[in-house]
Amino acid sequence: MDIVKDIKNLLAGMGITGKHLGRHAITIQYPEEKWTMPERSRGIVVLLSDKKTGELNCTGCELCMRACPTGAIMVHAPRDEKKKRHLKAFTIDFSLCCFCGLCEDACNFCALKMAPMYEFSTDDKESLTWDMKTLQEIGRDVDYVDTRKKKKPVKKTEAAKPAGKPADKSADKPPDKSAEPALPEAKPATEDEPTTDQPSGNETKEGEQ
Amino acid sequence: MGLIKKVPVYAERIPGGSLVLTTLETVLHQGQAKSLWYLLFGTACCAIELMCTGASRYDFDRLGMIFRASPRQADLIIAAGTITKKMAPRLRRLYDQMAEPRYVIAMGGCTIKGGPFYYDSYAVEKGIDHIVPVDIYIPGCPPRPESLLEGCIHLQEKIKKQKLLDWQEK
Amino acid sequence: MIWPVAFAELRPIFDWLYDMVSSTGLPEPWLSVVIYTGLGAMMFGVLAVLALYLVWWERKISAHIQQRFGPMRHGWHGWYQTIMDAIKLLQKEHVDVATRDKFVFFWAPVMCFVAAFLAYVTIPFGEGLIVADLNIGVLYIMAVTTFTIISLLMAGWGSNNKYALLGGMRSAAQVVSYEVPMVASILVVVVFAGSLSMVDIVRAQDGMFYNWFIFRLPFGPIAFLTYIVAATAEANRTPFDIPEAEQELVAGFNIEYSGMKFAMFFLAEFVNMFTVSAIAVTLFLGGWNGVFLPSWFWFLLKTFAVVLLLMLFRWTYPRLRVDQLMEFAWKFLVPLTFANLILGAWMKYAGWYW
Amino acid sequence: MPDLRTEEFVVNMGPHHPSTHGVCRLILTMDGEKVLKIVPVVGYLHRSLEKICENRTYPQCIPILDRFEYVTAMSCNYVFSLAAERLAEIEVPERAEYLRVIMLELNRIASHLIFYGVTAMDIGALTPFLYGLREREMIMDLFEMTCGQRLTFNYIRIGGVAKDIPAEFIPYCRKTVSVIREKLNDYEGLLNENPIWLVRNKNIGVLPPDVGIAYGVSGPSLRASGVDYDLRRDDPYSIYDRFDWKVATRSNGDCYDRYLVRLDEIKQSVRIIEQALDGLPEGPVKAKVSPNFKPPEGETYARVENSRGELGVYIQSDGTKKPYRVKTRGGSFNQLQVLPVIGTGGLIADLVAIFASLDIILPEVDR
Amino acid sequence: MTPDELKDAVAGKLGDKMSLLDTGRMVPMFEISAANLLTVAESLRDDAALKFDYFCNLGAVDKTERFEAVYSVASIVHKHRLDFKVILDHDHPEIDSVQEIWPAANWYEREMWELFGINIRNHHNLTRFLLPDDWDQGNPMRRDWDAPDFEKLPEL
Repeated sequence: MDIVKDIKNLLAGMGITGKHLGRHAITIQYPEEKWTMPERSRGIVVLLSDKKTGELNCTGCELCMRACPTGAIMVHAPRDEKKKRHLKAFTIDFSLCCFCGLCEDACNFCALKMAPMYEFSTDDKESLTWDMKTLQEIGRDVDYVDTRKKKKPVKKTEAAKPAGKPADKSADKPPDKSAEPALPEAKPATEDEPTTDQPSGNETKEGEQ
Repeated sequence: MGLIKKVPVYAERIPGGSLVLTTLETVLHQGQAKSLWYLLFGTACCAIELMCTGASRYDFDRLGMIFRASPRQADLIIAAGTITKKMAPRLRRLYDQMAEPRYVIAMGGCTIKGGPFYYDSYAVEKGIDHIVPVDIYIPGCPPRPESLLEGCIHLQEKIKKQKLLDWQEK
Repeated sequence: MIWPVAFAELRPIFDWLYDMVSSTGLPEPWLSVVIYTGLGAMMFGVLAVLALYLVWWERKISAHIQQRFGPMRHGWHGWYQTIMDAIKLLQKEHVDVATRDKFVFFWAPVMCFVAAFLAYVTIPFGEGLIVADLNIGVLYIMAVTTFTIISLLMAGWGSNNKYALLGGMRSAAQVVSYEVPMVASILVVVVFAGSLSMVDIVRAQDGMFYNWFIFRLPFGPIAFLTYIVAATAEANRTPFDIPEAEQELVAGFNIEYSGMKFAMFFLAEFVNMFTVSAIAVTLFLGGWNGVFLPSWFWFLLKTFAVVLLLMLFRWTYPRLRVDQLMEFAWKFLVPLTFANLILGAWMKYAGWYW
Repeated sequence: MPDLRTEEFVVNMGPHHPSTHGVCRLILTMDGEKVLKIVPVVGYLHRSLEKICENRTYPQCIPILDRFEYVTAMSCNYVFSLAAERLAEIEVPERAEYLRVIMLELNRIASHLIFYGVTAMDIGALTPFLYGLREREMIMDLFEMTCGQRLTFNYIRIGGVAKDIPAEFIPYCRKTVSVIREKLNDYEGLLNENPIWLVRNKNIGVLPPDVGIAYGVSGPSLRASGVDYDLRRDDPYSIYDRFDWKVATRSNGDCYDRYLVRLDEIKQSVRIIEQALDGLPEGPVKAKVSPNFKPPEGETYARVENSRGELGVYIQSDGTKKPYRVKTRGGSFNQLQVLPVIGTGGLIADLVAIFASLDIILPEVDR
Repeated sequence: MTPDELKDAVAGKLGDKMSLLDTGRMVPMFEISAANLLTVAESLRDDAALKFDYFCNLGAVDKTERFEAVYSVASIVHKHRLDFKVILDHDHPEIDSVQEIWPAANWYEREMWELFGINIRNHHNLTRFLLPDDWDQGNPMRRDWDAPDFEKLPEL
């Protein structure tokens, strides 16, 4: 009986949609609750400052500018008589940037980082070119690990790190649940709906063992 | 539209008219801002993020935004993706087909200035502001869904701040 | 002044209103005109608000099927979202296409809107809550709902757009085809009730729920199912929404309409959905019959249940192709409903029914 | 009535149309609802990626080529890296190969989920679209925690991958694949046996195997016609030979089979990912590659199987740090070519179904 | 067939018309003259042992003094692949269409015609393909092409 089978299948489809009708939504209600971006998220490029002195880490080596595939980064760092570079200007045009992260990889001096920020819509096209000062201001509270070899003893960077905020990129350490940015905790997860669950700290530890 | 453009002119003449005008202004602009129906206009990568924003996790419908396939019924073009020189006249045409009041969001680097295709490309339009007036620029390549939502909320705030008298100049 | 309506439950309010109006000292014919106009306006207002809330409801239901929230930010769970939509649509520019047919283009949405509301004259919302208990109620409804096709066809033709034309033609073909099984399945009910009047049909289902026509085995359920299928097609909803099939015809017949004219089509679609559900309730599900609660509450409850069913259809099923749609109507539904009708009539004659 | 003829008319479907998946324009000559002739007009998304790559260094080409096929950008990353590695004869570390396979297969699932949703939407069902994207979000989470972006990854680099996976990747990945495996029941329950879905897809747009081969159709679209050809097995790359999986094929070559093949592929990908997660070795994730990567002179054409078929990159190197010529080839390019052959004669609704089932996306065509 | 076997098989069968190049990696790369293209292509497709029935890719390369058209073909049955290239004159580039042999080549040839200005003989549909309809700035994929709004990435 074809028709009986057809009706059965039609009802089965309705059953699936009807079943979902009773479930809790998985929506994150954006302005009120926000998705915690993973630490590696490539939001915008910021300039990092030294944690002690507050000065920019950038030495003006122009490596990021050479690495940029879109020509978004402009570094102006003329050399003086002693062949030493002085950083005069550093601008990033976010309308050209393709958020590939090559500049971050190219930088040897911990001078720039892609920070997990995304809310920067504007109604003025020109204001998307950010100069050194803006980039530095935004980069001030961005956490990072100092991997520069020379000058800085390792102890200092350890101490400079705020407690409970492992800004560890190596990912070998078990993630601290309180400050693990990769764990999206925006939604209260319900038990019956697996999609809504995000990995919790316990599971992470289980998986590692 | 024609009538509404004249309302402020007449309202100013009657006593207490400005009060009526402000109330009217608020109501009308609230209506515009809270029901932005967007045109399904996705060309490239950003279109996938536009789809994701409409999907369950981010849900455009929360902001009162639903998609319309016909430009006549849409209030907003989200130009999602690269606009090439071949596509540019079509974008203009779609914009012209839309009914006033209409808004444009430039989503992603490609629409703002050409993005990754600014240099060395012979086919990409370097910014859609040469073609249509843009209200909000959202950088990103592609922007995250939250960026897009933030841009839309930004646009809503912008609409609410409009004045009825501005319409006459448009 | 002769009341055309037996508004039993609202009688005190109407009496008070009547006193108010008559105290102004209007002469009799004008008094009637004012009262009728007022009634019409009231009906219109109620239905417009109802349609707006159906839109909101559909958005919420679809959202929850898809595990999202739907309108959330404007009021509690977005309760005034559709009102904002209406305000926006009111101020949208009316784009008049240069190549349109002026007359047809202008009147199509108006006609669609009016046709959608006309059916409510004979729908009993509750015990005595009916505008006019016509003795040809069913016939009237069948005649009036068919106006919608003409308006869609007008919209398709008047827009002078190929997609719109295809949409208009599709809708004409579709509605004409599905009218036949729809009428045939309704006729079963008419045969059993022995009357065309909507009130009489509801009265014939008095008592407990097993008296409803849907439970007249075996033809009751079949008639109900065929009616629901045909009604979904009549209301242009998925899986039969080919006139505005978004993926094929962009927006179908309403592609060139903007602003309030589009809103008229949009609201008419939802009013139509409510109409077909209300008819289904009246004919098959016992109308206002129910226990304990007021009659209009039962009626609305049942109607919203049917509306929910239609919404579930829409958000579950894919769309049929236009020729498959016709085949389904003519090769399957029409023979089935006619066989059902003959069976029903014969059983009624023989008295062999439960 | 042989004399009764209606006038033919021309409809422009696109470049902006809900069901052309982007910006394809089809000029349709129609007789009523029937499509008599299809002329695809492409180029609305021609962004001259190849020209841009000529003036970029090899590492810089990868983010540019991310935009070539953004739905499965991982395989774009991969195919370019593969070609460059073959040019310079670089050995990739073991762990990197495993990570690449995991990422490629996750991306294949993500792409097929988009296919599932978009096809259903083109046929008229909206809910499957959202269900498909819902599970895709979990995969996007995985990508974001690993490489930082949701769509344009720049993760697979020449000589390995950019970064090692974070610690929470493996448990979340296991959960994702198990959720997808479970949700496949929902997907199948919604559409597979649905009579409306069957009449809309069965025996529609039948692609005979010889036509498919002649027109260069590849991937799931070709396998649905019964041609057992999968580059993962037949032109081996990476480490697919270490896993136990099957090439999904069907025999009818209609829209329905093309749909089923893709659902089968999701199941196979889930199997591959689970095995790869089990066997993931420790070690470095990137071979030593100089920042000024300069392959020796030479040329190669590398091709991989992505979710739409054969994704190929031809690189000609002249020994400098910039490729002399990059030519890309996407599966959709050939699938759009075959659309007029199998789409003519059907109704416009069939055309939409065929277009969707071939899984054409336009950046692959226009580049 | 492994690449080495394939090399020998092709050289044995079509050695007089094809010459092996050493630039190809992983798969053998042959060079043929423009005059031999059609006969070689036909025998590549029809030979039972080779059976290159599947057309993968066709790309042109502008070497400033000459053009190269690089064909990649594969066999579904034997699961092997082969690349060959045709050298063309830079001033009057012209090549035979292979779309009778491999229909898939149709659009690749159109693209080559449009972007490089290589004329395709016996191609039935040489019309605007990827570029805008009103394009009048020549063949943009040539190395020496330039236009007023064409900006190169600043060289550092």
